[in-house]
Amino acid sequence: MFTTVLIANRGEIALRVLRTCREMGVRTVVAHSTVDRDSPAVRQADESVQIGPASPRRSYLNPAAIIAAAQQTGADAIHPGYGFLSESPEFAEICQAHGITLIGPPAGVIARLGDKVSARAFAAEARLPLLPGGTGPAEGVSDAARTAAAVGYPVVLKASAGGGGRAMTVVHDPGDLARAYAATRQEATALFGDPRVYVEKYLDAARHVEVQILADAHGEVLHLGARDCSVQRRRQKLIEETAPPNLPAATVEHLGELSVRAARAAGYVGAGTFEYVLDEHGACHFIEVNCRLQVEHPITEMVTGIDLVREQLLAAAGQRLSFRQADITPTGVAIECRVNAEDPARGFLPTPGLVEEFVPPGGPFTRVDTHAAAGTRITADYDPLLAKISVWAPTRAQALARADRALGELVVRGQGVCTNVAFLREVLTHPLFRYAKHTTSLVEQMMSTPMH
Amino acid sequence: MFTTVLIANRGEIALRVLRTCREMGVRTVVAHSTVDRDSPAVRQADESVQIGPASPRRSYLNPAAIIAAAQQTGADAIHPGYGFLSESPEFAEICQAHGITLIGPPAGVIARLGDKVSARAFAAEARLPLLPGGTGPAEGVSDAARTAAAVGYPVVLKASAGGGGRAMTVVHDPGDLARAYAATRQEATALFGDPRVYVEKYLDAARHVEVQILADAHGEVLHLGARDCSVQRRRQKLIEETAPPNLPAATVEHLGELSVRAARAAGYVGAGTFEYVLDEHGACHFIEVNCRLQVEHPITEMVTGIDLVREQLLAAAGQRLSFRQADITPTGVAIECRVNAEDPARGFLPTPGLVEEFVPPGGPFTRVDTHAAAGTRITADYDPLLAKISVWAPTRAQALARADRALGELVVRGQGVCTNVAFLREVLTHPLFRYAKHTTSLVEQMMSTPMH
Amino acid sequence: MTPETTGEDEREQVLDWVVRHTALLGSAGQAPLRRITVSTATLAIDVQWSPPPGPAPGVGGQHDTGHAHPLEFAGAPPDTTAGTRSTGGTVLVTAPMVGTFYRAREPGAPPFVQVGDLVEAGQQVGVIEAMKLMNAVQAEHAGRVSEIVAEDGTPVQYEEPLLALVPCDAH
Amino acid sequence: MTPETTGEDEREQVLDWVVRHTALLGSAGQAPLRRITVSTATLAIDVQWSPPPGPAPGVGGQHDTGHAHPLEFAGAPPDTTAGTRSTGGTVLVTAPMVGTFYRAREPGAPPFVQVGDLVEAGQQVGVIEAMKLMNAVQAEHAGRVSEIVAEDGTPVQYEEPLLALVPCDAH
Repeated sequence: MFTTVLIANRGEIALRVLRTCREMGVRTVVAHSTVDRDSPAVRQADESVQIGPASPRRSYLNPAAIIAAAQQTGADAIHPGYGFLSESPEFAEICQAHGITLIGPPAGVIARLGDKVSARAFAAEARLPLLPGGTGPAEGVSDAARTAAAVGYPVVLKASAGGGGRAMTVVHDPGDLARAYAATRQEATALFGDPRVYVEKYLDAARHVEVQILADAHGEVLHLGARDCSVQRRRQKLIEETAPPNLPAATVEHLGELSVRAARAAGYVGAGTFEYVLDEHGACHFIEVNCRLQVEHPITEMVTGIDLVREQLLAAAGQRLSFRQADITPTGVAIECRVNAEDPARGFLPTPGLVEEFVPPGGPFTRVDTHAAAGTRITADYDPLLAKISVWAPTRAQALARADRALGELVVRGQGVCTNVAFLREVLTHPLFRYAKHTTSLVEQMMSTPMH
Repeated sequence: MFTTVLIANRGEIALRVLRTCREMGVRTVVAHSTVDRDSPAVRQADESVQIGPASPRRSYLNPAAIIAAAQQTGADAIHPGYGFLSESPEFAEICQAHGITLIGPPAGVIARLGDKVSARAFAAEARLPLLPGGTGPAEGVSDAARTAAAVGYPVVLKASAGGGGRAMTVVHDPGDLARAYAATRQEATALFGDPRVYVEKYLDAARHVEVQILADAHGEVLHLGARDCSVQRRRQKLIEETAPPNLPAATVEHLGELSVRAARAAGYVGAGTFEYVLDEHGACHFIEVNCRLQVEHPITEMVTGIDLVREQLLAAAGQRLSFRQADITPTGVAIECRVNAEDPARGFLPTPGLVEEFVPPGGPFTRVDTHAAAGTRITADYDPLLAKISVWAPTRAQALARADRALGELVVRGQGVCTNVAFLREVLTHPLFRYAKHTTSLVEQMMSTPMH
Repeated sequence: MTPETTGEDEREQVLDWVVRHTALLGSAGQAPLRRITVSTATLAIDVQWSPPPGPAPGVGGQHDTGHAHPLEFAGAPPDTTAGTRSTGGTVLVTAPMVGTFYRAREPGAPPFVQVGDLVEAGQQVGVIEAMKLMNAVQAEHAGRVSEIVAEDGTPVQYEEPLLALVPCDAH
Repeated sequence: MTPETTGEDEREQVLDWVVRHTALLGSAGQAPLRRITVSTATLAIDVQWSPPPGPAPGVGGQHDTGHAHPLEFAGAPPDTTAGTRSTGGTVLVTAPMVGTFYRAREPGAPPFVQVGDLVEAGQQVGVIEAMKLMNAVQAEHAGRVSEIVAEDGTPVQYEEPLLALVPCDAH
């Protein structure tokens, strides 16, 4: 096992990783920007290194700064959390070149699965069900138009190097394709320095279901069931749930097996997520692989009892998985609600400010992952995630009631700070959600009703 | 199911009960004293009634005030929490006379099992293993001396009406018996208005193990495994753990069966706890029944997935248990640490004061039950329990590490407020505790070593 | 299925009731209606009126529905020991216990005191019933009754104001 | 499936009800209706009227970018852009990045600057190595070196003080 792990992230996920490291007796170093110097992860770390200014490009996205910090503190491994450098094959290679273990899959696997076009090619090879679309990046607007016409509108244009729902444009009308193509290329260049864009069939009313997999460096791969992440705003998840409601266990099992087989074929190591969309007929289509810990991993932990960060560390250290597929029997229902500092009434605009009062929920089967406390300043430099409130219950009805109860307990007050708690509670009571008939368009449907 | 439940308690347990009521869609009324008027339970309740001044005798221990509050607010049931009126057969009868359901076993059962002498008689009838001792209250000091000589020293003198470790005196030397007898009678009269005292063999190095049972009103009784509560200071529990470490599963199963059989014989309804001591040879001896929810119930919830307050409400409403003994398979290890506002260095003296900063732990498999937050005033009127920090893990070693990690995260700061957190962490790392060789004398052993 | 049917019937009844009575509720509060919440299985209704214009209720962190606090009287420090609080020139006689407040010994009997009456320290000014027991409410100080605050036959909480006196020495 | 059907029927009933009664509810409150929320399985209805006009809670709020305050030195305004901070009469040259600080171009070579040296704005005063890359540290202001704060060959964090200058204009 590692002696010292450097955590190259911030917010709740830095704290999350730190917690497990501490429990495993592993020394922690937290690399942080100037604005995060008083964060709980920094305060609790065995050591901390200030690696740059608030701007992520000069701190959390700066490989040189992170490697220097790791070397200064004798860290033998780096945990990248999610976002930032967590899915950068270049960073994975740099770590390797410096003799530091990056906790995640090998650089080659990230390179292959992280790029959306090569992931599509890989998925085709691994016989994962794919959405109709181009076999590679569009070779120009007329190639894109040909593909779009072939698969049928609506289509989505996606940056090949993209992720996190950015540089993605849905096109319903052939007349809009040319403009959308140009805009997406421009955005892709600006965001990822890579103009490649590809065309894929777009599903209007889809469910987003993902499979959590776990693999060791000895070829053993297994899955921990699936999560439904259909409640999204601006293509970012708001509420996640496991097991996916109203989805036959056989479908979950089928997706699990597909994902495990593909992960084994890819030489995957560590924790990863295979994402799928399900159309209204229940047909599954692979969309992408996330080569990292997922924001919503706590709900999988709650139904399986498995600490995913612990398994990440063990796998990265070369240890064999200590359980088999047959040992994993997810129990009950877990739901995570992401509490953001944002204003749903103004298009979910982030609301930075100073948190003056913060009282998290507690009690039975309630888990809180947060870096917030009285005195926390929410800055515009980073994403507005304030807290993840996760609950477990034996049944979905009880889990929904529990999530609503927990959200009702949460107190976040401070000048300028606004949260989406009331909106989350609206989702929980929405009939489509209650009856598990919702798709990724739920939030839009809710926002477009004049009642709100 | 009930429409409205009145919660006749305070602190974390009022909040605990409120949480489940809310999740079940049951309206809540919190009865509170003047000093508790700004407590979280009062703030979160659907309604609240101020029933008296800080002094428990005029508020939480005052049946007339609680009944009046229930009638004013249309409550059809009262949850007494633990302590206060939770084990008063008189209060149970008063509730019944007023057509209000007291959430707990019937008055007759509380009367029979709550009195320690009649509980001993009942246990003998139910063939529970008993510690050697008198068959009834001592009829005078010479009767007490005869019993003591017969069972052999050390012995313990206990108030027949006692509980919570109060009015109990251990006597090691026959020469001390007369004085101890008089003192215990006096204390018993002062505390419980009942001078009866009985004599029982005392085990110096014992483990305290208790069985959680659950019974419906239709004769179905089952157990949810056992908890080890050997870490005590001044006969009050500090750390509880399930499953009991180093205890053969067969012993737990045996104690479970004994308890279920006895509870069925007694006509028990609701949640209850059968307490036992285990001597150094592993022999089990019944000591008492707690006819209420236990402070340490969260750890049983964590290993079984069963919400005990929910089951209490369902049982009190006459519903049948929805699972059988075979459905209950406790998984993993859960540990609860009681964080008190007290100073271990000064004999665990309570330290009232104002909490100015309060940051609870969070993250994986960590549960917090607390009424504390920034601004909470800890008064000398009530017990000094600030928070219960409970953790779960697949193995005991991981659970110990997790408990230590969670305690390390907790921040409680405020003028005058001192906590036992450092002491709890010392217990967690103590070799006797780590190797599960500890008995109820662990804290005394620790306090007598000069290291502290 | 029977429970289903019962549930539907009940829900319809509840809805009917709300509609029929909303107008009534609207005129019941002095402030305009702000919100009605109905939730069933088996029934909880929450009706809220707008807060009166003006400074919000003091004592930070008041809950939406948190009506249960005794009315705050400006400048009156909470006094947890006595059944009396003073506010400006008057002294409040407050409930010594939770229960139902009666102004007279029994229905039909004359009230213990009326506005304008002079009472002596220790004089009974009302009665509070809890668990069928009648508990005398006594004035702690002598004074002239200036207002009856709590209505006859209403539930009161501990320390809720019952009536106001102008102390004798203030004359 | 039967439960499905029941559910749909119920939803339709509830929707019907809302449509039929909204007008009635609308005229019940004095203030305009603001919101009706219905959620079922099995039924929760929430009707809200607008709050009475009055000063709304301040929404605008200030947008605080609050980034990157360097260590506060008495009286020094935070300067987030430069690797320079002033304290009293001296100015600190701080690390522009995390890495290893070297006072000379290579082992054995003379240091870029010594205490007492006069440096010009933009002059290299040291080097920071990160990932085998040597990054020049330059003085932002002209001045005389009054102290070498960071030792040669030691790891430094971002914005850690490296050396102190007395600015030229302070002479």
